[in-house]
Amino acid sequence: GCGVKPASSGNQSLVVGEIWKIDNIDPATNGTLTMEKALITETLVGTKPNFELQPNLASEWQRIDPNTWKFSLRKDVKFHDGTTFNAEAVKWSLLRAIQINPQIVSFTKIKTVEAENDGIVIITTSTPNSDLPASLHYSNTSIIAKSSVDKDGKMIRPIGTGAFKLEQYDPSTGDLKMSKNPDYWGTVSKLDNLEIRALPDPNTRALALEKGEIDFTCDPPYNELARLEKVEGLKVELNKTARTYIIEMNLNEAPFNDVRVRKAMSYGIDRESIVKNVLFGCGEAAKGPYMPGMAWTNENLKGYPYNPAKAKQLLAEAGWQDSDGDGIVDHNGKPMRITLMTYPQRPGLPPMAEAVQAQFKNLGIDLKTEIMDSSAMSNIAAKGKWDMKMSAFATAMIPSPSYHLNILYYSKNNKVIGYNNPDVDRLIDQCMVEEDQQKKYALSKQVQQILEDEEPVLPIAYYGVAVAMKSRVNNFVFNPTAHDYMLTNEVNIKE
Amino acid sequence: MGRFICKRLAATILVIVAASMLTFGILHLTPGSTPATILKYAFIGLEEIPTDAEITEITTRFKLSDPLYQQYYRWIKQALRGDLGDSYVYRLPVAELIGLRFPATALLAVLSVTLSLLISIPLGILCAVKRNTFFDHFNRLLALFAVAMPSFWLAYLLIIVFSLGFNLFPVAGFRSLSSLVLPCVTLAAGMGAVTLRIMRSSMLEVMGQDYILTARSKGLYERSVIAKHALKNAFLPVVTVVGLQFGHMLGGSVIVETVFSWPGIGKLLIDSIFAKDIPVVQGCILLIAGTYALVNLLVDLSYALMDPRIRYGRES
Amino acid sequence: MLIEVKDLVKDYRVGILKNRCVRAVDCVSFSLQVGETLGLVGESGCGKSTLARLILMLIKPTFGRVCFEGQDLTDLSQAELLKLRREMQIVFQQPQQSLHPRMKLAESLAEPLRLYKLVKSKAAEKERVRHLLHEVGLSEEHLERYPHELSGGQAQRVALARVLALKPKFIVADEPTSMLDVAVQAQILSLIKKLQQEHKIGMLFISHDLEVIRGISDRVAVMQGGKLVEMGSKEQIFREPQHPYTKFLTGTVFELPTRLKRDNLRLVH
Amino acid sequence: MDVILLSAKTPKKVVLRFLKQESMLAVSGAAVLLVIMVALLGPLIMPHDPISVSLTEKVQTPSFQYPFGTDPLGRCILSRVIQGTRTSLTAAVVIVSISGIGGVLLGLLAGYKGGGVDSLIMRLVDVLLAFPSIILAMALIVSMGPGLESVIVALTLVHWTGYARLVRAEVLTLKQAEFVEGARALGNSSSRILFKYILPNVLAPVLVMASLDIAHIILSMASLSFLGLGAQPPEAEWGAMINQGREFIRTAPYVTLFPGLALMFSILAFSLLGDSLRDYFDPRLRDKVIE
Amino acid sequence: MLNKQVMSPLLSIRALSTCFQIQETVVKAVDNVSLDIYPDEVLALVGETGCGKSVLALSILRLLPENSLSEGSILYKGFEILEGSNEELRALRGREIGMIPQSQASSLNPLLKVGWQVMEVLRLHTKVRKPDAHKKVVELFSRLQLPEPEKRMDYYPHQLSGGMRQRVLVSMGVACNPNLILVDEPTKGLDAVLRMEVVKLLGRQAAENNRSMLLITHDLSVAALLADRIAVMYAGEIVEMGSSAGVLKIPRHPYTQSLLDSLPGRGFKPIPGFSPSLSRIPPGCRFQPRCRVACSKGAALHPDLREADPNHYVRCFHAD
Ligand SMILES: Nc1ncnc2c1ncn2[C@@H]1O[C@H](COP(=O)(O)OP(=O)(O)OP(=O)(O)O)[C@@H](O)[C@H]1O
Ligand SMILES: Nc1ncnc2c1ncn2[C@@H]1O[C@H](COP(=O)(O)OP(=O)(O)OP(=O)(O)O)[C@@H](O)[C@H]1O
Ligand SMILES: [Mg+2]
Ligand SMILES: [Mg+2]
Ligand code: NI
Repeated sequence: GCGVKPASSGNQSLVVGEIWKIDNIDPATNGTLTMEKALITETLVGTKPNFELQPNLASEWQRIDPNTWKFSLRKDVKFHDGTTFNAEAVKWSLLRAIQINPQIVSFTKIKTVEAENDGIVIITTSTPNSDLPASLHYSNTSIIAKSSVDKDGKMIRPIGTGAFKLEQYDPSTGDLKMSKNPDYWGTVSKLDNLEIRALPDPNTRALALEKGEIDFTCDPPYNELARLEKVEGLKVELNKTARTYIIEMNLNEAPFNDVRVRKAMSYGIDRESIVKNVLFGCGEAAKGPYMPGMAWTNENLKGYPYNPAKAKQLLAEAGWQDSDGDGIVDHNGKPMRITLMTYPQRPGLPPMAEAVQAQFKNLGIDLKTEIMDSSAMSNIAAKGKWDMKMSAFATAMIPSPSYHLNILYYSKNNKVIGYNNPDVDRLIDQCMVEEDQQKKYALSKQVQQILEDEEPVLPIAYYGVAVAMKSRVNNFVFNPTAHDYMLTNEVNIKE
Repeated sequence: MGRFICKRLAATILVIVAASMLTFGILHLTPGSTPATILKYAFIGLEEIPTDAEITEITTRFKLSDPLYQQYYRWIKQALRGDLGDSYVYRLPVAELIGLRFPATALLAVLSVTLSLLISIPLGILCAVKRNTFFDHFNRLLALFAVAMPSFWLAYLLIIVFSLGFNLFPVAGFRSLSSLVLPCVTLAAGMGAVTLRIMRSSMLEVMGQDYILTARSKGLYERSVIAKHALKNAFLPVVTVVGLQFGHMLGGSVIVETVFSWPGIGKLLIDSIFAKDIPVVQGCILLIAGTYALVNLLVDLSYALMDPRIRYGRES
Repeated sequence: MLIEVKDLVKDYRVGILKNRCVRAVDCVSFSLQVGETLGLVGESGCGKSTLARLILMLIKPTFGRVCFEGQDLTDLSQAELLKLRREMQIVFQQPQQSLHPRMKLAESLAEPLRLYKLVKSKAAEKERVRHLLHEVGLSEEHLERYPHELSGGQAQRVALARVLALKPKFIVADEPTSMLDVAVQAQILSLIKKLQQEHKIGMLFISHDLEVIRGISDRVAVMQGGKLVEMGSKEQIFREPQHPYTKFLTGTVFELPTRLKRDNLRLVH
Repeated sequence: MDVILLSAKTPKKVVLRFLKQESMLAVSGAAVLLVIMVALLGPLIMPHDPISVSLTEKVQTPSFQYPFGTDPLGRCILSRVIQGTRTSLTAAVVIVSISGIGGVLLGLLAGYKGGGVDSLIMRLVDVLLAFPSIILAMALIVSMGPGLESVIVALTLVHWTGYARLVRAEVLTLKQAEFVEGARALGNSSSRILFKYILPNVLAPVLVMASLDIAHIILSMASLSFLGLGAQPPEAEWGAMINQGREFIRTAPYVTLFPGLALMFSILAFSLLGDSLRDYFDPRLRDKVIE
Repeated sequence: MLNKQVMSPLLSIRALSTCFQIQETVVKAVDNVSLDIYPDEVLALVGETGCGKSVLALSILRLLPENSLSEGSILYKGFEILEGSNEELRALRGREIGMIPQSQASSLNPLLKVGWQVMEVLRLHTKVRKPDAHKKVVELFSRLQLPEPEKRMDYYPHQLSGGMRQRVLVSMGVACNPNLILVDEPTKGLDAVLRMEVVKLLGRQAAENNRSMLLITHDLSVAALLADRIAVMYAGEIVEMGSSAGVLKIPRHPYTQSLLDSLPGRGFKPIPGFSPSLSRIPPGCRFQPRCRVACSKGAALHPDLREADPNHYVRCFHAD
C-alpha cells in the first residue's frame, strides 16, 4: 500500500533513514556510522548479542604479559580496493586513529603497535589494561586501508573490509550510497545497494518511511509507534540497547549523602508509569545499571518498585518531614528544594524530568528542572554546585563488565558524584585485572549488588530503540550491542 | 560613485571585523570548558565524560590555553591571508566546509526571494490598484496571516498536506528539485507577505503624488500611468525592505533547515555554536555578515541606480 | 548699535561623503540700529536663512563675529547664550511647522513666560496669554487648539505672539509670509509693523519678494550667492540700484495696474 | 447639492472606507485587550493547574473537562495556553519596554548630540545588525544557557537597535524642524528640547514600532523555544508547547494546534494594532480640512 | 474684445459643484460655478488659498480623487465632460485640454528624464516617431528659452532649477498644442526673478499660439499681466467676473476691493477675519462677516451673480 519504491529495478536495495546528521565519515571519529550502519568497516574484535567478545578481523588474541598483547589476524580478508588486510594495515590504521581521536588512547592505553609478521600484531599498552580486546571492539578503532587518505593524511573515503563498499558520499546532504562487496570474507549480502540518508528529525523520518522514501529507520516519534504499526506494509519493533537513563546526585552534599533519602527517592519514582506514558513503552523500567540479557548483568537485583508510602517513611526516618504544612518536607527548618538538570538531545529526557518532578511532588520534594546543553550540564556539575542530573548513559561503550563501573563508581574516577566505597573500588580493581571472563562477570555482579544497596545513582529505565521498517525488510535482527541500530549482511528485501 | 562604494566597502569590512570580535567574545562566555565541549561534540559523544588526558590533548592540539586576544589575533591573521582555519569538530578546512553548505542555503534563499517577489510584487500592485475591493481585502488578510504564521508551524502543515496528503513533494532533505518546493514556500510565505504589504502601501503613496496627476493630465492610459510612472517610484522602499528581508531569511533559514533537514549554513552555524567550533562559527559569521552587507550594498547601489536624485547628488 | 555683523562666513559640508564644501554665507558684514528694519532680499538659496541662523547663533559660524549690543556672541558658551536669547528672537517661514505640533496654543504661548519666569502665578500667566492673543488679533477660543487646527495666518500670528511675549530687542523674520497668500500676508505684515513700532524692535526682515521688502523696511540689503552685493536705504536701492543684480531684481517689480500687453511681451526677449 | 444627496449618490464605499479605518483600530485594539485580559486574569480562568503532571491522562482529545485536550504529560492544554499567554506577554512587554526605552534614549542621544557619541552608538548598531537578529540572539542564549531569562536578555540586546535607528533618524529630521529651531531660539535648554519637543514627536512611530515589535518578539521567542533555546519545561510557553507537541502533530494535532492558534492570534492582534496605529498616526491620513 | 462675446465659447461651465467627503463632513470646494472660456482668451481665476481654484481645474479634467463628486455641466466644444467615458476623457486630456500643474517641485516624476516626460505626451497623442518627437521637444525647450535645450533633455527634474522645471511643465502642457490650457498657480513659491520669467513664458505661449488659457493664481499682479478676463473666487463661488481692466480698475465686489488694497503696493491693508470653512458655509453672503459694507441683508440672504456692468458680473447686493 505504500508509495513507489525508489531506485529499484530488479536489484535489491535498502534505504535507511539515519537518526543523526552525517557530516563526518572518518571511522576514527564516526566509526558507529561506518561500522554499524553503513557496514563499510570492521574492527579486530567482535561481540555476541550478549556482549561476550568474539573474533572478528582478529581470529584470536593472547595476553603475553600485563602490558603486551598478541593479536592473530584473519588471513582471507581484502580491503575494498583489493589490497590485502594485514598487520601493516592494522598498525597504520590504529596509529592513525590514536593520533586523531584522543579518546582511543584513553580507552585502549595503546603505546605501540608492531607487526610481527603479516598475520600477527603485537600491541603494548602504557598501563596494564585487561580490557584491551574489548576496547578494540569500539567502532572508532575500525581498520581501514591506507588508500583511504590522501598524501596529506586527509580522509578521502573510508576503505574498509566490510560487507559494503562506499560508492558515493554527498557531504552537502549527508547521503551515503553503498554497493555490496562481492568479495566479502563473510556471507555476501543479498542486497545490491545500501543507501543511508540523514534525517535527524523524528517526524520527518516517520513521514519518509510512510511515504516510502526510506525502507528502514529507527526512533520515529514514540507516540507514533502504535499508529505506524497499524500502517499496512510497515512493521515496528521495540528493543533495548545498552544504555540506561540514570539520575546522578551530588553525594557530597545533603540530602543526598543520606542513603535513606536516596532510597526514598528511588522508591518514589514510578518507573513503570514513566516507561509506559513518557516513553510510550519504548524501554523498560530499570532495576540496576545493566539491562537484562548482558553477560554480566546481575539478574537477581530486585530494584526499587514504586512505593510512595515506603518512600515517605524513609524520608521521615532521615528527618525529612513536612513540619510547616507547606507541602514540602523539611529538615532543620530547611525545605527540600532541588534542581534536576538534563539536556534535550535525547527526546525522552525532558518529559521524563517533568514526570519525576511531578512524582517527587507527591513525596513533598520540590524539584525544579533545568534543560541545558549537555556540556554545560557537566561543567556545572564539575564545579560541585549541583543537585541532580539526568542522562542516558552508555553502559557498554566497551563491552567489558568493569568499564562502565570504573567510570561511574570508582572513587578516583568520578569525583563529580562523589561516590566513595572502598569495597567497590577494590572489587572494580579486581574485575579489571582478572583474566577469566566468567570471574570478571561475577565480580561485576557483586558490585551491582552493593550499588543496589547503596543506590548512589538512580537507574530509571533501560533505553529503548524503536525500529520501524517496511514489512518487506527481511532478516533484520536487532543487535543490543549497537549504539542505535546495527545492520548486518543478513538483511535483505523480501521479493 | 566609486569612492562611495570604496567607503561603503571599508565600513562593511570594519563592521564585519567587529562582528567577528563580538562572536569570539560571546563564544568564550559560553559555560562549559571549550576543550571538553569540543571533545563531546567531536570525539567521544555527548554523554561521555572526558578524561583529563583527553582534555590536555585537545587543549594543546588547538592551542586553547592561549589568552583570548592571542587566539583572536591568530585567527584574524590567518583570515587576512584567506585561511579561515580548520574546524575543530569536522577537522576540515572551514572554507571547504562552508563551501559544502553554502550553496544549499544560497539556493534556498535566492529561490525563495525570487518566488516571494514574483508573487508578492504583482499582488501588491494589484491590491493597490484595486484598493478596498474584495481582492484587496482578501490578499491583505492572507498576507497578515502569513506574517503571523510561525515558519516551523507552516512547514509542518505544508508537509502534512502536500507531502503526506497529496504525496507531491518529498518530506525532507535536499535530493531533488522537488524537495526545494516546500522549504522555499515556507520561507517565501513570510517574506512575500511583508513585501506585499510594503508594495501595496508604497504604491498607494506614490499614486497620491502630484506627478501621477501630471501623468494623468497628459491623457495617459491608466496602465501606462501605473507601469511607467508609479511602479519605479513605488519600488524604491520595496528594495530596502527586500534587502532587510534577505537578512531575516538567513536567520529564518535556521528553522526551516532544521525542519526540512536542509544541509545549509544556518544549521551548521547553530551546531557549531553549540560545539564551540570557533573557526566554523567565525567563518559562518563572516559569511553571513558579509553576504548581508553585500546585499545591503547592492540595495544602496540599486537605489542609486534607480533614483537619479542619489546618483547625481541632491544639489542642482 | 544693536547688532553688528563682521565678516561672517559659513561653510557647509555636503555630499554623501561630506567631502564637498559649500559656502552658504560669504564674508557678510552689516549693522543694525535700535528700532530699525533691515530688509534682506535675494533669490532662493542665496544664504538668507543661513545668515539668520548665524546671527542668532543657532549655528556656529565658520569665521567672523556677531555682536549684540556690543557683546561678542561668537565666543559665548551655550549657557551664556541662553541668557541672551530672550533679547533676540526669530519668526520662521512655515507657519504651521514653527509650532510644536503636540502642544496646545495655550501651552505654546505660556512657554516663553515660564521659561523666563515672567509671570508669578497661574492666573497672571493666563491673563498674559490672553493679552498676547488679543494683541495679535486672535480670540480665546483658539487656546485649546493644536497648530494643525489653525490656518496658516493664524499659526503665524501665534508664532509672532510667542516671540513678542519676551519683548525682545531684536527679531529676525525669515520669510514669514512667503507661504501665505496676499490677503493673509497683508494681515501679518501690518501686524508686524504695528508691533515693531510699538515696542521699538530692531528687525532683520528676510524675503525674496521685493514688494514686501519695500513695504516694510527702512534699509535694504541685497544678497546673491552668499555675498552681500548691495546695501542702502530703501529709496536708494529702489530708485538707483547700483549692482547689476539689484538692477535686475528691481526691474522685475510689477506695478499695478500697469497692464502688460501681450504684444509688448513679444518684445521683452 | 448637500450631504444627503452626496451620500445617496456616492457608492457606500466612501463612507465604509472611513468607518473601516476606525474599526480596524477598534478590532485590533479589542483583540489585544483580549490577549492582555487573558494574561491578567490567567489564574482565575484556568480550569486546571497548568504544570501539574498527570501521566495517566496524557494526550486526551478535547473534552468537556479538558476543552483543548491534554498534552503528553497529561496537563490541561487550555490552562497551559492561558499560562503561555502570561509568559509570552510578560516577556514581550519586558523586552519591548527595556529595549524600547534604552533604544529611544540612545537614539535621542545619538541624533541630538551627533559627532563622536553618534558614531559610537551607530557603529555599535551596525555591528549588531551585521547578523540576522535571531542568529545573534541564539549565540547569546547559548552563551547564557537556554531559558526564558536568557531569551529576554538576548532579545533585549538585539532589539534596541531598531528603536535607536528609528529615533535617531526622526531626531535628525526633527532637529531641522522650524519649531525645534524656534524652541532653541526661544532659549530652551538642550535637555528640555530633547524631552519636551523631540521626544513627544518620536513617540508615535515608536509606539507603532513597539506594537509591531511585540508581535515580532512573540514570534522570535516561539522560534527560539522551538529550537529548544527558549522557555524550559515545565514552564508553559507557546513555542515550547509547539515544540513539545511536535512529535504528536499527527497523532494528537490539538497539542500543537491550540498553542499555535494562540500564537497566531496574538501576533495577528499586535501586528494589526501596529498597522492601524500607523495609519492612525500618519498625518497624511488625518483629517486635513483646515479653517 | 467684444467680438469674442458673440463667438461660441470653447468651454462652458454651468452650475458646477464639486464636493469632497471626508469622514462625516462634506467639503463643498466648488459651489455653483458657471463660466465660459472663449477661443483665444486668457481667463484668470483669482482668490485666496483654499477657495477651490485647483478643484475647479481638476474638475474640468475629471482628475479628482474617488471621494469627490462633481455635478452640473462642463461642455467642451459641446461635449459633456462630466458624462464622458474614461476613454473619451483620456483622449481629451493633453490633446485638447492641457494642464500645467500647481507645484513645479513635485509634479515631475523624479525618476524619469524630463525630455522623456515631455516626449511621452507627444508620442501618445500625435503618433510621431521617437526621433521626431525628440526634435520637437528640443524645439519646444528652445522656444521656452531653456538654456542648452538638447542637453536638458537628459536631465532629471532635481537637476533643474524651479524656473526650469516650470518651463518643462509648460512645455508638457503645450506640447500637443491643446486648445485650452489650465495653468494652476504657476508662480507660487517662486522668487521674484523666476516669477517674472514664468509670466513672460506664459504670456508668450498664449500670444504666439492663440490658444485659450485658464490661469489660476492668487497673485493679482500676474493676473493683471496676462488675463483678458478675470474671475474672482471666494469660498467656492465666483464673486466677480469681468474684463481684466474692469475688475482691477473698478472692482465692484468688496472682496476684490479689499484684496487689491492688501497688495504691498497699496499699503498692506488687511481684510479682517477669515474666510468660512467650506464644510460649514453660512447661509447668507459668504463675505458678509468681513465685508466693509456688511449689510444686514447679506447676513441672511445669499446674493446672486448679477451683471452690474455689461459683461461685468458681481455677487453683491451693493454692486451698483
Ligand atoms: N544644513 C545644511 N547643510 C548643507 N547645506 C546647506 C544647509 N543649509 C543650507 N545649505 C545650503 O546653503 C545655501 C543657502 O541656504 P539658505 O537656506 O540659507 O538659503 P535661503 O536664501 O534661505 O533660501 P530660501 O529662500 O529658499 O529659504 C543653499 O545652497 C543650501 O543648499
Ligand atoms: N482630495 C481632497 N479631498 C478633500 N478635500 C479636498 C481635496 N482637495 C481639495 N480639497 C479641499 O477643497 C478646498 C479647495 O481646495 P483647492 O486646492 O481647490 O484650493 P486652491 O484655491 O487651489 O488653494 P491654493 O491656492 O492653496 O492652491 C480646500 O478646502 C481643500 O481642503
Ligand atoms: Mg530660507
Ligand atoms: Mg491650488
Ligand atoms: Ni455684502
